Parts: sequence; C-alpha cells; structure tokens
Amino acid sequence: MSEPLSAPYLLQFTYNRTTGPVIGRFLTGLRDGRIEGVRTKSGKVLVPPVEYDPETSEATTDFVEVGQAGVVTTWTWVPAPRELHVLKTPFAFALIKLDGADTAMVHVVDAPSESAMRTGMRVKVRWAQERVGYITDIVCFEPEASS
Amino acid sequence: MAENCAIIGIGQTKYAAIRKDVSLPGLLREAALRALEDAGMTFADMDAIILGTAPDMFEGVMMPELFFADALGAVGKPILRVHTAGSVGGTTGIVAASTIQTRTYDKVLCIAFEKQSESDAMWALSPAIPFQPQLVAGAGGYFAPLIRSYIRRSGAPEDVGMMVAVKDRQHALKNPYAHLHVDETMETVRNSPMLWDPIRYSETCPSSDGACAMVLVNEKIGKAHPKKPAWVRGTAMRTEATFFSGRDQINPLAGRECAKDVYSQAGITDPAKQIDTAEIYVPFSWFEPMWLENLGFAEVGTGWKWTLEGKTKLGAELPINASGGVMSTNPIGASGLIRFAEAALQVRGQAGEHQVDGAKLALGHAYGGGSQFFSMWVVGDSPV
Amino acid sequence: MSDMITRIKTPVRLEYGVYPGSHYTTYLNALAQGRFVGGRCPESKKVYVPPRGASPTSGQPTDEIVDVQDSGVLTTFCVIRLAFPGQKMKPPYCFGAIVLDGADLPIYHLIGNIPYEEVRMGMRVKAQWKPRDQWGPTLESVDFFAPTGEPDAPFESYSEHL
Amino acid sequence: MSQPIAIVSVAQLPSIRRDRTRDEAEMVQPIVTEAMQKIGLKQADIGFTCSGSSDYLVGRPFSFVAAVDGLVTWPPIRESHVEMDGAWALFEALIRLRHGDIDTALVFAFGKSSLGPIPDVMNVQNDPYYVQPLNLDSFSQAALQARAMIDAGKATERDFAEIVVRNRRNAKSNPNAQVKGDFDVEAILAEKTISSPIRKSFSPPLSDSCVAVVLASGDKAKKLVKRPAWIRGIDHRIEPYSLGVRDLTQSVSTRIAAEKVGVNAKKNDIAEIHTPFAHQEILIKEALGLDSSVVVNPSGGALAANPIMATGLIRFIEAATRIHAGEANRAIVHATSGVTMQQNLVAVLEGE
Repeated sequence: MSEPLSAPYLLQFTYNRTTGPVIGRFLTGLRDGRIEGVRTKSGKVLVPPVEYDPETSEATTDFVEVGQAGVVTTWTWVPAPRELHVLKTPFAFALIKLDGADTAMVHVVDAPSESAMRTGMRVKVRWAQERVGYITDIVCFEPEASS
Repeated sequence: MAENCAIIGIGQTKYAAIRKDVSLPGLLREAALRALEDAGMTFADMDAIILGTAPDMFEGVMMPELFFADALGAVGKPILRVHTAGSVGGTTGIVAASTIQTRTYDKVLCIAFEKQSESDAMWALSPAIPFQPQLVAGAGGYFAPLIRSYIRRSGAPEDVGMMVAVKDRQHALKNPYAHLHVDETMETVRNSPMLWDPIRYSETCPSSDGACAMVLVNEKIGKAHPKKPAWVRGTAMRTEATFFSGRDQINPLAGRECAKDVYSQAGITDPAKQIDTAEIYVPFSWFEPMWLENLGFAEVGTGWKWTLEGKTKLGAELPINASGGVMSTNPIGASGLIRFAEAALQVRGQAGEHQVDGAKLALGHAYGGGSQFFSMWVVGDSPV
Repeated sequence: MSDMITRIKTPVRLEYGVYPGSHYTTYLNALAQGRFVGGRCPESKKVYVPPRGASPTSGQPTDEIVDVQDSGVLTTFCVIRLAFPGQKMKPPYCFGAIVLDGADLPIYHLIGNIPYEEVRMGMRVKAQWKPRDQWGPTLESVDFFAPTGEPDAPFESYSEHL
Repeated sequence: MSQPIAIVSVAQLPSIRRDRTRDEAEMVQPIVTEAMQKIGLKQADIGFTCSGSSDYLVGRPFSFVAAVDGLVTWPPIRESHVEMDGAWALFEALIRLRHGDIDTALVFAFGKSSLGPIPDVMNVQNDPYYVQPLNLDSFSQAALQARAMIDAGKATERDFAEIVVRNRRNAKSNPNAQVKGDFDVEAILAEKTISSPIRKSFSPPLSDSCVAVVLASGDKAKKLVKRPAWIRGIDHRIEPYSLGVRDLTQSVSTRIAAEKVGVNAKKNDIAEIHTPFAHQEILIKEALGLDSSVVVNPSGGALAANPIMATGLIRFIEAATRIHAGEANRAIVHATSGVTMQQNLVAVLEGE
C-alpha cells in the first residue's frame, strides 16, 4: 500500500441572508449606534432580540432600547486567538447582560489580561468607527473601569 | 393493529426565488402557523416535531433543528431531523406518520424547508472536491444522459418533455402558493435555451425559498376534527446504491418496489384506476413519463403516451401534479413534503382551484440522490 | 430611522483535508500511470470502475484489482450548452457515460474530437491522455474521450448500462 | 402494545485520531457486516436501516450517500438517515420497529472528526446572524458553561480533572478507546488553558470511527441472543437555542427525558453518558438524578473516544455490551446534541 493521497479542500462561501423584521431591526439599531431588545409577554427583555419567545414560542414585537453597558455573566479567556476570531490579541468571550436586559448576549471582551476578567464585572460597548448593520458593529466590549 | 394517522393541518409558505421578508426561522414559522391554524391547534398541543431539510450547506447552519427549537415551539419537546437527500421531504412525512401509527405520539408537527436564496444551489450541491471528477456537467448533467436514455429506449417524441412543462406551469397558475406563475406555452418552452441537451431551461425546476408543514394526529383526534382529515393509507421507503453494475437508472427497482409496497398497504391493485391523482417528484419535465412507468401507472415504455394524450392534465383521467409540482416550485428539502401535502389537500377537497374533482385516493411521491432514494405515501378521504 | 437592514452577508471558511479511501486510491494511482483499473466483485464477478469498498450487490470489497481498457462504448450523454463557474470547456460540449472494455458499469467524462451534433449513443470512444508529464492521480489525466472510428455498438449490447 | 425492542448485536471500529486509508464505504462495510454476522444475519434479513452523520464533519453535502455505498442495497432496502448523532438514528429505527411488520433494524453512525477544523466547524451550529461572525469555537462554548458551573459553586477545576482521570482510567479496559491510561490530576491542572477554564485534558479527543447496532423485537431478539439488552424507555428533549436565555448550569431537557423514561424507578448498575467536556458529566449526573452507586462511563466515555456523530450511539453500544455479558442488569444511556448540550436523549436498557 502506497502513501495515502491527500489534498486540502476549502469550504468557502458567503451566505446572503435575509434578516426578517426582528433581527433586521436589531442590526439596523447597531448601525445607528443603538441596542434594542424585545419585551416578551411575561415582561422579560431579550437582548439580542429573538423572533420567538423561548418560553411561549410567541412572536416578539415589542422593541425596547437597552443600555450600552452591562454585566458579564460568564466568560472564557482565549490566550491564543484562532484565525477566525475577530480579535487578534488574547481576549475573552463572554455572555453579557446589558442594563435593562434580562438575557445575556454572546460577544467578545477586549481586556488587558485574563486577570482583569471576572464574572459580575461591568463592561461597555466599543463601537466600530464605520458601522454597517452587522454584529461586529460592536467591535467588542471593554471593562467599564478602564475607560 | 396500527393506529390510523390523520392529517388535519396543512400549511405552506408562499414560494419564491427569494423570500426577502423573512429570516430563516421566520420562513418555517409561516408554514407551521398555517398548518396549526388549519388544525385548530397551537404549538403547545404538539407532542413532537419532525423536521426535514436537504444539506445544511444550503443555509450554512449545521444541524438547524437546534436553531429552530424556539420558532417551532419545540422547547421542552422532542425534535428529530431527517435527511435523505431529495426524498427528505417525503421521509419527513413518513417518519411523522410512523410516530402516530405506532402510538409513540398523538399529535405531531412535521415540517420541511429550504431557503435556497441564502446560498447558491450549484455550489451547495456540487462543490469542487479534490480527486473527484471535475465539475464539468453542473446539476442537470447527471440527469440529462438518463433522459436521453429514456427517450431512446421508449421512442418518445421530443415534444413530451415540453408538454409536461407547459401542463405543470398551467397547473401552477391555479395554485396561489406556487413559485412560478408564468403563462407557459409550447412556444415559450421550445424557445427557451437548451441547457443540458436534451433539457431546455423551461424543462427544469426553479430554485425556491419555502417551507411546508403538516399536523398529524391519531384516529380519535382526527375523527373529532371539524374539518375533513386526510388519512394515511400506506407509507414506504426504498434505497438502492447510486452506481452498480446492471443498474436500471431509468426505471430503478427501488422505485418499483417502493410503489408496490405502498399500494399493497393501501389495498391498491390497479393504481391507474384506483388512484385519483398523484403528486410526483418531477424536477426535469421528462421525469413525468419516466415515473409514470416506474410507479406502475403506465406500461414500461408507454408513460410518454399518457402525457401526449393529455391524460395527466387537471380534469383528465389521472391528473399529475395539479399543484404545478416541482417544475413550478422547488425548495429542495421541502419539495417531497409538498408532494405529500398536496396529495392530502386533494383528498380533503381543500385544493381550491387546482382541486381534482372527487379525489378520494392520492399518491405523494419523492425521490433523491441519483434516483436511488424513494419515499411515498398514499392518502385517502377515509381511514382504513 | 433610515433604511432598515434586511440582508447581511455571512462568510463561512473552513479548510478540510480529503483522503480518498484505499480502493479509490488504487484507481487514482493507476490514472497517474496512464491506466484504468477496476475491482472485481467476488460474488457477481462484475468489474467496478473505480474499485469499491463494498459491492452494492454482495457487500464485499472489490479487492481483486483488474486492468480495464482505456476504450469503450459511450452509452449515453448530454450536450452542455450552459455556461457556469468552474467550467473547464467552453459550451457547447459533450459529457457522457462510458463503459470501458472490461468494465461492467460506466464512468463519466467529456467527449471530444467530434462535433457535438454527431455524438451518438453506442459510439466507440478511447481516452485521449494528456502528455505523460501531466498525468496525476486524477481523471483529468485524460483530457476527454474521442471516437475511434470503429462501428457503433448495437443498442442491445449496452442497454443494461443505462 | 408493540413488542419490546432490544439491542442484540454491536460492532465498533476502534477510535483513532486519524484514519487516512478508509473512505465512508470502507468504514461502514466491515462494521455493519460484523454487527450482522455476529448473530448470523445479513443485510437481506434486516427490516430497516438508519444512520446518523453530519455533512459538516466531512465538509461536503450528502456525505451519508457515500456511507450507504458500504451497504448491500440490492435488492433495494428500507433505509433512512438523520443528520444527527446515531443515537437519534436508533430512535427512528425503534419507532419503525414498533410497526411490528419487521423485527430487525440496523443502525450505524460514522464520524470522521479528523478532516476539518472541528473547533471552527462547531461554530456553524451557532446563530448565523449574531454568533457565527464571532466564531464562538467549541472550546469557548464549553468554557462559558464550565465557568458558569464554577461560579454557581457546582464544581471546581479539580473536579473536572478528577473526572478526566477516572474516565481515562476506565478506558484502559476498552479496546475501542483512543485516549486511555493513568493520568495525574496535578499535571492536568498544570496544563495551559485553551479557553479558560478549559484545558486540553478537559476536552474530548477527536476520533475517526464507525459503529453499528442491530435491534430486534420480541421473540426475534430472544432467538438471536441469550441476553438481549431491552430498551425499556427512550425519550429526548430540546431546550431554547440562545446561550444567553438558558441556565447553562442545568440540563433541563435531560431532566425531562429522565423523568419520562423513569431513570430512577429501579436500581441502576451503570450509566453511559455522552459528556464530551469533563464538566458536563457533573451536569448530566445531576439531571439524571443518579445515586453514587451507579458506575458512570465504565467505557471511559466521550473523554476517551469521540467520533463526533457516533459518540452518542457508542453509549448504547457500551451499555448493551455490559448487559449482553451479564455484567450489568440495568443501564442508563444518554446522548447529547448542540452547543452546550441543547438537546438530550435518555434511555433505559435492561437485561431482564
């Protein structure tokens, strides 16, 4: 049996997605420097907004603007970012509950080091200079105290 | 003794080349809500969800049933995701019916979808893989040689493929959900570009966004339902390999045996006489005569005569694809379930302008891969 | 509010490795040497090109590797008139199923050296190999199949391969 | 009431990091053949065949079609496929058997985790609008959950290390395991983190394998083997999708499924649970309500062998193997799917 043959294969494609009204409105808000969530029937504010209430499966329609800073509910430090990560230096992924929200969103935190991270810490949005209506219009969050 | 399975809710989205107004979950939601409304039920009433779709790469979400848990009211419930290539829509219906027939569940929602506009079907179906023969033929390149073989073997005149296209597009004009609403004529088909000789542009299916959903329930709930249900009278699946020596690719045995199985369950001995209408998976027009033979409606080598004589038109002897079929609407992962749902609409008398008068027994058919995966069901206006 | 966002572009970029299995590798390596090989099903004795990990009729690997010819019968074909990305030839061109002499099922390749309107089912064809220095573990070692000029095979002789 | 259904035969290709010589058919063929041959069956005797796999592992569409090429499909067979772990293929096969018109089913799953960049591949399970663009990789997904458990006081990093040591020690007697041996808690804790607190050792290996199960119902099962592993209950449930709306320190869906199948109605001997990351074992044990006498993952679990999309079905195989051998009489089986275990399946197997 000779050496197995091998070749690299790149699965590469850019999807062109339609957002629908809820996701579209959230992304529009990001472009305009605003963070919006949805209020469910039971009064919970979901950020980022999902189209259907996970508890009742009802469509969500009641938009509310929330704060641009909030609390880290859990996090992980990534000492060696992968090629596809948005930050090129060590950073944290975190779930962040923004002021006025009842659920947390996934995003990245640009902190000086792992020791600067803790659950319960406050972080705030760092906006991109040029915003297009995409989740990375928020470049990252950063520790509130460091500003 | 198996439980009888009733179809009491059917919902479809408006099909289109691109549904710009909805997100991915929003597309499924539209079909699911219509099915539930038809059934007079809500998500909360469902015991489980069966979801079908073709390759995840169409939408770029791996195992999207996870993503759709909230939109489909599945939280806290079972959800199963099937994928059997092009036949997947049919398989979705069959698995859902099985859960009722075996009394595993009493009420299930089955749903199948594709949002092809998110990507590019040509790319998603045939990316260039190292060591594999190069992409020299495109999507129709696989089926066009088979069609040539069929024409040669049966001696069918060239017009037949065009006639199917015209008939299905004319049917689609009576179906408000259909993607293509064009006034097709023999002239428009003849003048359309030849893509994969012998297949012209107008003899191929479109690429669509869309979803189709059904609510399936047990006999007790079905009988108590205020609207007339459709009743599952038989289901069958068969598979054979894509390539093997001596394989008849034009009239695959898997299709013949699948049909035989589903007919025997439904007590059908003479399908052409007993079945009132059929929704069969015809992505290229020539597959109508080919499947008429494979399904036992026509003698081998004579399927094309049925088309030529107009027997498969709405109002004629055996209307095939009264909805306009895959030739008019093709969200790949959903196409099989749409066939099954349209068959059910017919026996419920709910098909509106494309209703086949007095339809009591209907066949839904789907196939996939290189004509190797088959799924079929027969539905009737009464339980067994 | 200015215009709403309704569409976004999201890229996926993942690099995989491809490793053809041992049976397929045997086939590819033969192509790199300017040959076609198949594998014989131990039960049906049919020759599969390429060889397979399992014969669909017996379930057994087609481990007996046999040489097959680089000529055979064009059983069916289509003419591609549509342009699409990644295409190697300029439409219109012909693509068909070829049962190589000694094989029991077709392979698929381009048909050339003949005006496409003259291509026929049953035509005898032969592989047109690239120059030797361009052979590799790929069917692309063969540019296309071209007519040999021999008489056409009768329909009955290949009808079971359709 | 339909006939009871049992696992009557199993087969596994040993998990290895990279299988460079077998394609799908070459992985499937020997394993399904072995599973059937052990009990004197061939494909033609099988009533229904169902498989589980994911195209994203291989990176190309319709990868299951290549696996079907490993089967005898002549004459044509009744066959289906789930784009899920093979545990759900077993679920579909079980439902098909309940019809009663057939009495055997073949279930298989194949996972080639070695072909693609798995941490990034698993990002494709994330929300395509909000999360995929950030590439929340599989280590980081798990890490968010592990941290939440530590914060909630449910576990420590030392607990995670001890779980790893125990599983990989158990795996020493498992010929199909990939990572096994005597590992040291302190050494594991000294490892660098990949996504803190996740270290390499808290993570599952990546494996290539193919596995198969034969199911049979009622008298047929009794005729085929002395001691069938009867599937007394099976249920699966899903949770909300977004990480931020779930309590990551609970497995609500496992708890519902466990209640439905009556996990603690009788004394359990073993549990084979599908917990790729060490911390997840704590979560699932809690959600199942297992008491301390139950031996968890005698095979070494997903921390010892992890052919993605087959790892859940392997739990059935490992549990059934011990029941077949008379080493256990009642086993709990668990399989999971999705980011931070969004979807979970629980089953009960019994020898008597």
